Amino acid sequence: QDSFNFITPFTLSLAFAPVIYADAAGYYAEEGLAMNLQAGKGAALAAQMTIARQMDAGRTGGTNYIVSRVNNDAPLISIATIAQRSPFFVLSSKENPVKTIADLEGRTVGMATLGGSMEGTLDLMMTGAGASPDTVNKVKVADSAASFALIEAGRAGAFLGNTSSMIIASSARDDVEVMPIDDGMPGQVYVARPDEIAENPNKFISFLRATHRAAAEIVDAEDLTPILAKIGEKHDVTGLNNTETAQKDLHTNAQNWASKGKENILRNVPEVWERAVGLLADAKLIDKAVPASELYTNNLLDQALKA
Amino acid sequence: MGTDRFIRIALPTATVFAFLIAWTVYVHTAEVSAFILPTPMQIVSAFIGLVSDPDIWGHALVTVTEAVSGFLIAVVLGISLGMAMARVQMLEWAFKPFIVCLQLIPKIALAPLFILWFGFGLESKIVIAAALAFFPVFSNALVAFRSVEPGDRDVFTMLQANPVQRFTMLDLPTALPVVLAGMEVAVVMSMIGAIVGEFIGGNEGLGYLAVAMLQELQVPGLFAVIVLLTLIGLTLYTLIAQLRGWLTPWHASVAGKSRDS
Amino acid sequence: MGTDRFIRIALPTATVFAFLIAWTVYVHTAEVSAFILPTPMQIVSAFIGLVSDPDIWGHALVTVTEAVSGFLIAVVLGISLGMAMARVQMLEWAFKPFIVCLQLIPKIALAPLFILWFGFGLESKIVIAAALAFFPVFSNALVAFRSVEPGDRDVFTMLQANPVQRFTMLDLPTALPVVLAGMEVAVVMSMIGAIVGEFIGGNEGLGYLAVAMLQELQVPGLFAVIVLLTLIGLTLYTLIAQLRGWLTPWHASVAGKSRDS
Amino acid sequence: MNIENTADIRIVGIGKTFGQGENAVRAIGDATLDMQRGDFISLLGPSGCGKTTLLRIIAGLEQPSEGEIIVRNRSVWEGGKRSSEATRPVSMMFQEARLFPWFSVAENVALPLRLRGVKKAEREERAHTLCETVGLKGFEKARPSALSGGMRQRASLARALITEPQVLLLDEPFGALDAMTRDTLNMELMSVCAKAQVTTILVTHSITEAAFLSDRVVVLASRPARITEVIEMPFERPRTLDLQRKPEFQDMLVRLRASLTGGH
Amino acid sequence: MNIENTADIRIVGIGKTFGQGENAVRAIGDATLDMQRGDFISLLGPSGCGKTTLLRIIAGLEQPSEGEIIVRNRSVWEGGKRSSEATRPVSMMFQEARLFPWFSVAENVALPLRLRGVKKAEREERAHTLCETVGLKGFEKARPSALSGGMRQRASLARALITEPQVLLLDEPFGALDAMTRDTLNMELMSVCAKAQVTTILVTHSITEAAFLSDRVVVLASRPARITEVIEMPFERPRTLDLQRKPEFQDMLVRLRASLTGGH
Ligand SMILES: Nc1ncnc2c1ncn2[C@@H]1O[C@H](COP(=O)(O)OP(=O)(O)OP(=O)(O)O)[C@@H](O)[C@H]1O
Ligand SMILES: Nc1ncnc2c1ncn2[C@@H]1O[C@H](COP(=O)(O)OP(=O)(O)OP(=O)(O)O)[C@@H](O)[C@H]1O
Ligand SMILES: [Mg+2]
Ligand SMILES: [Mg+2]
Repeated sequence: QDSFNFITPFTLSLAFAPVIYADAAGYYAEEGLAMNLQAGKGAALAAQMTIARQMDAGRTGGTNYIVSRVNNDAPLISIATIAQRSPFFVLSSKENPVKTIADLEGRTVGMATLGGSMEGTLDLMMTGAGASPDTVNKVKVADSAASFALIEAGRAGAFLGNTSSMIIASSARDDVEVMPIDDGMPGQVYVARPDEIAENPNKFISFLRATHRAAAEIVDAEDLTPILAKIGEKHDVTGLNNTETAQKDLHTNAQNWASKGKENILRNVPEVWERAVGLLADAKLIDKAVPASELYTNNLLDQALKA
Repeated sequence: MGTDRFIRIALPTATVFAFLIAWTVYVHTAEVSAFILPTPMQIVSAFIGLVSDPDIWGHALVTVTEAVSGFLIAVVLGISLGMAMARVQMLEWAFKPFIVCLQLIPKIALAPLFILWFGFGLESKIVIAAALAFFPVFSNALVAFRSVEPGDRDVFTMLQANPVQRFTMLDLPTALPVVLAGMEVAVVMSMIGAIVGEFIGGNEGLGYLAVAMLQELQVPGLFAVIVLLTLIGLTLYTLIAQLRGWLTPWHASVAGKSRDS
Repeated sequence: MGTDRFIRIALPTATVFAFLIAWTVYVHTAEVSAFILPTPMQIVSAFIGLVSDPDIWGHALVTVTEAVSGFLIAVVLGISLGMAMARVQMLEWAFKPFIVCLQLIPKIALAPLFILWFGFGLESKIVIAAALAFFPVFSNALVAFRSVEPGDRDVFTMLQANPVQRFTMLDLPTALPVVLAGMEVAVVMSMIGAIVGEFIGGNEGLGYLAVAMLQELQVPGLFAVIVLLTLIGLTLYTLIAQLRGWLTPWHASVAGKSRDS
Repeated sequence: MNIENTADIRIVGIGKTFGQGENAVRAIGDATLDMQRGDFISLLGPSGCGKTTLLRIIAGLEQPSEGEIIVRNRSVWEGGKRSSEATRPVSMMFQEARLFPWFSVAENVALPLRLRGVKKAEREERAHTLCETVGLKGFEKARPSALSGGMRQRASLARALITEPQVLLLDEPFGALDAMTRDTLNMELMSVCAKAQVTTILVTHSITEAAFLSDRVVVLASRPARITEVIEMPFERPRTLDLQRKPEFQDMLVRLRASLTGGH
Repeated sequence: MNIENTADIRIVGIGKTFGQGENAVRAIGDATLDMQRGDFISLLGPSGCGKTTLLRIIAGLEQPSEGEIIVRNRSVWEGGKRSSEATRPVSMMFQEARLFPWFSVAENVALPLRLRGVKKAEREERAHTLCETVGLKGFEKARPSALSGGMRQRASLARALITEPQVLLLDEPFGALDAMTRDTLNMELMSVCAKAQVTTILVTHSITEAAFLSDRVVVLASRPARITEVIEMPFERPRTLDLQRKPEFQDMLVRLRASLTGGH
């Protein structure tokens, strides 16, 4: 039996349901994997732990991965794209809503993961929409529904929250304006070391097979309650207590996973990657143009789904 | 003594109540969102819910273990290094800048290294707690051991005291009041260290729980966890403060001994 | 004096070099990934790149401003509250538990509150820096002001000294060595506070830069920022340590005055 | 300036007990004494009989368990609180030197002037003069830690004298001094006190010194703590060192010694 | 046990200068002196003449600028380092009491025994006996801060005596004591030293005390610091307090006083 170590970028939450559910439902065990799930703090930590061979694979942000791979030669490769588009939403108040990307003009915008790529892609989107990004004051805030209170207090004009934050905020209050963003980047990816993959590809194939099974099951499920119950049996996952929001949360996440079609669940969709690399290069966020196909592999997924 | 003890309990209780009332009034008048600052009442009911869940004690135990272990390591290391450097000037010159640098490095940046070396378990959090708690003890020990009066040293020299006797009967009693002040800071730091460590990784402990609560926007729950953390920290702190009375009863820093002047 | 000064510079330099060599050897032999722990050489070249970018100095200035302001607030508050509570036992009983609690509360959990009250600008970071730096100063001031010998107080009482004179000529000189030890811890804490504040919110400063670097796994760059942070912190620390020599030349804690025994 | 007929210092039924119950130590019992302006009295008594305690009570540093202290018509302890008004004219030299390490010797001596806001130049000049008087010339800039025991005591004496006080309380000021230095300083003290009509209380263990300097010698006893006798020194002023060799002085020493022994 | 013919303590050309250059203070100059086992000598000299410094050099607490100290055939300062072997038989009582606030009076007195690993019961018994000897009965459990100045000095003396040392260095042990207590303790000290053949150096400012207790009195002078005279006290032992009234004793006091004054 192979052991498989997987690290999530944050405390276990429903955004990471495919791995959590696959583990809870025993899918990994069925594949002969002894799964070890670790919760990290920060996408960077997840990547670092994978690079350091402490973990076999980890989940991290797509844009950050591309930048770190191209600019800093991080020895990683994307083995799957779990969130096909950005998992972030622009949250603002109904009184002063952000309905289009251009509405961001002149606002103080909070975001959890401040840094070149996140800011860069936002700038890119705004320029694309004909708005001036220089007028936006981007500040770091916690990615938590609590940050909405900063909007309420007038300290911020909008903030970028992940799916859970969005669900929790909009179910807690009725004055939350939500706008999904599609920055053209692959949202969240699973990364692993190429040399580890070469050494023992079967392990990764088994991992992807089980994960895909879980993800597809969630995407297809009419009623998410049994899935949530299963998860809760094995793991301490935030957001499970409130079944109503938990269902919404999981459902919204699942929509993202399948947003490029059910057949593309977990797949690194070539067109998306192509476009993303192009955008990043245009914005000078990556210093050299590389063929997008070098950044990911769908081999493992193909093999996993073939068998 | 009777009234003294009464006042010692009554006064802080009164202050806390005054504070809670001011807080409640502030939340209502300033209309602060409950997502940022709940009222004390909301926190109290969340707290009751929290402590009636038996799971919580497992988390609390983890955090206490981390903090206490880190604290003890910090105290032992801080006192011995402080003592050594107080004795040998060269050691201070050689290593103090180094120690200061280590303190300055943001621990979060080194998180991967901690995990690499110590894993996701308690060890890495104990290390962070010890690292944070070390400096106040060390810094105070250094100045305190230096403050032993040369005339007192001479007495022990003449009495042919061995190093251990010198340490236990002269250096330590002289240094204790100030070292204890450092330990009071350190015990707080070790709690913070444990919590920071739990923020960084792992899925146990009250720090982890706090993050989890925040993500779910259970803000009263978050504050309830903070209250629990604070109570634990205050208990540890009180223990150290008690030590002051037991270990240095002769010193003016012992509560109730000082004179208004 | 000449050789003394030479040794004071040479010794830490030697230690640092020994450390850097050990580090390099470790990275190579243990094959630690450069994405977790770069070699000193990689960091040096990243550092050179960093400091040749003029933008960096703006960030550095922001961090220094935050840390220094926070530190100064902490020192003033810490000394005055420590002094007040050393004098009036009641004040200590009423407010010390309170102060300890405030210290124990994880600042990160209160981040939204800080931003709500003080905004995304410098203010919220100064507050955090001051909050972290306050406790070591306060705790040491409390014990140090208590340590003034009653006999010395009597001299000033007989001389009809007014409170200000008593403070500047008796309490402060007596307390200074220990208060300075607290200030040494505090200056480090205020740097950490500023950085934590920058992690929490805003878009300026070296702490912000560190996070941004980490996001993209520019690990040597991250360490270069940390080196810069550490150098700044060390400079501030050295200033305080210098103060010791200027303000308390009579005290044994002044470097070079202690005797090996 | 005080031309009233009342006493300068009145010690009325002073008693002091340290501690409580079993551990109680009776340090002073029922001490009563009046002093006129310019009076010089000495306290003689066995070690631990409460001399320091009495001085501290007069200075307002220790609260008496019973009785009252009145300095120039003002009560030192008013309703259990020290009156800093009453003790303003009082200068006290403590049994330990109590010099401050952060001041040089001259700065220590000049401290009382500094606290009164005297200009730097003036206080330095007066401190230097006084240092010379007490034999510390050349040590003005030294740190107190570089002084010998006797030198510290002299610095402390200089500090007590620099304000030209109207009431002077001296707790064994010459204990650590050799006979020669002691004689010199005795003469110095006597002339200072006579010139400015200083009301002085001196604690000493030297019977000779007590007899030589005082108008009256108060003999104390311990267990029970009390004043056993107040003896007039009927020697004319101004006195010179020759007095000490006169038979009537020697007789007085014998008388004092007897009183001390009896009271023990 | 040391039956060799050499001296017990040899002070050979000891000199000590504090500080450098302009600020240099010459504390001791070229002091030479031999003491046989059981010798009792006193150091007399003006305040600040270097008595304490000499004692500290003998005890190995201060490094001499020149010269050598040999205690029982061992050099106290070997190659600039204190030899703790040489100073093992030496007990020193300091000019300040140096009691430790974290110990009770009895614990302070018993400290030397505790450091030597003597059992608790035994050291408590001996401490209590000694406390009684020095007149501190009833204060065994008190904190040092509750003692008067003279009581502290006596506690410090008791601490110096408790180990029954072979060499005793006493720095003004009776400075803060009244005449009566002083006489009692003088007698006590003399009998202790005689009984156990203790080699003793006593610093005192009392000429009477020096003459009464010593075999020889060493008169020191300052500026320049040096030994001016070593005077034999030709009084038979055992001595009683009556000796002090004898004419030859009084003559000796005059002689000593003259020597002191001349040396000044
Ligand atoms: N703070 C205190 N607490 C308890 N007892 C005290 C305190 N101060 C003094 N005493 C006791 O009071 C008594 C008198 O002390 P005091 O210092 O007045 O004596 P003294 O006459 O000055 O003696 P000496 O000549 O030795 O200085 C002593 O028995 C002493 O133990
Ligand atoms: N640590 C020191 N640094 C500088 N000078 C010192 C130091 N210790 C003593 N001295 C000087 O050495 C001289 C002798 O001092 P010492 O203490 O030996 O005198 P002493 O004879 O014991 O005087 P006393 O009878 O007053 O105690 C003094 O002039 C003093 O100023
Ligand atoms: Mg006294
Ligand atoms: Mg001396």
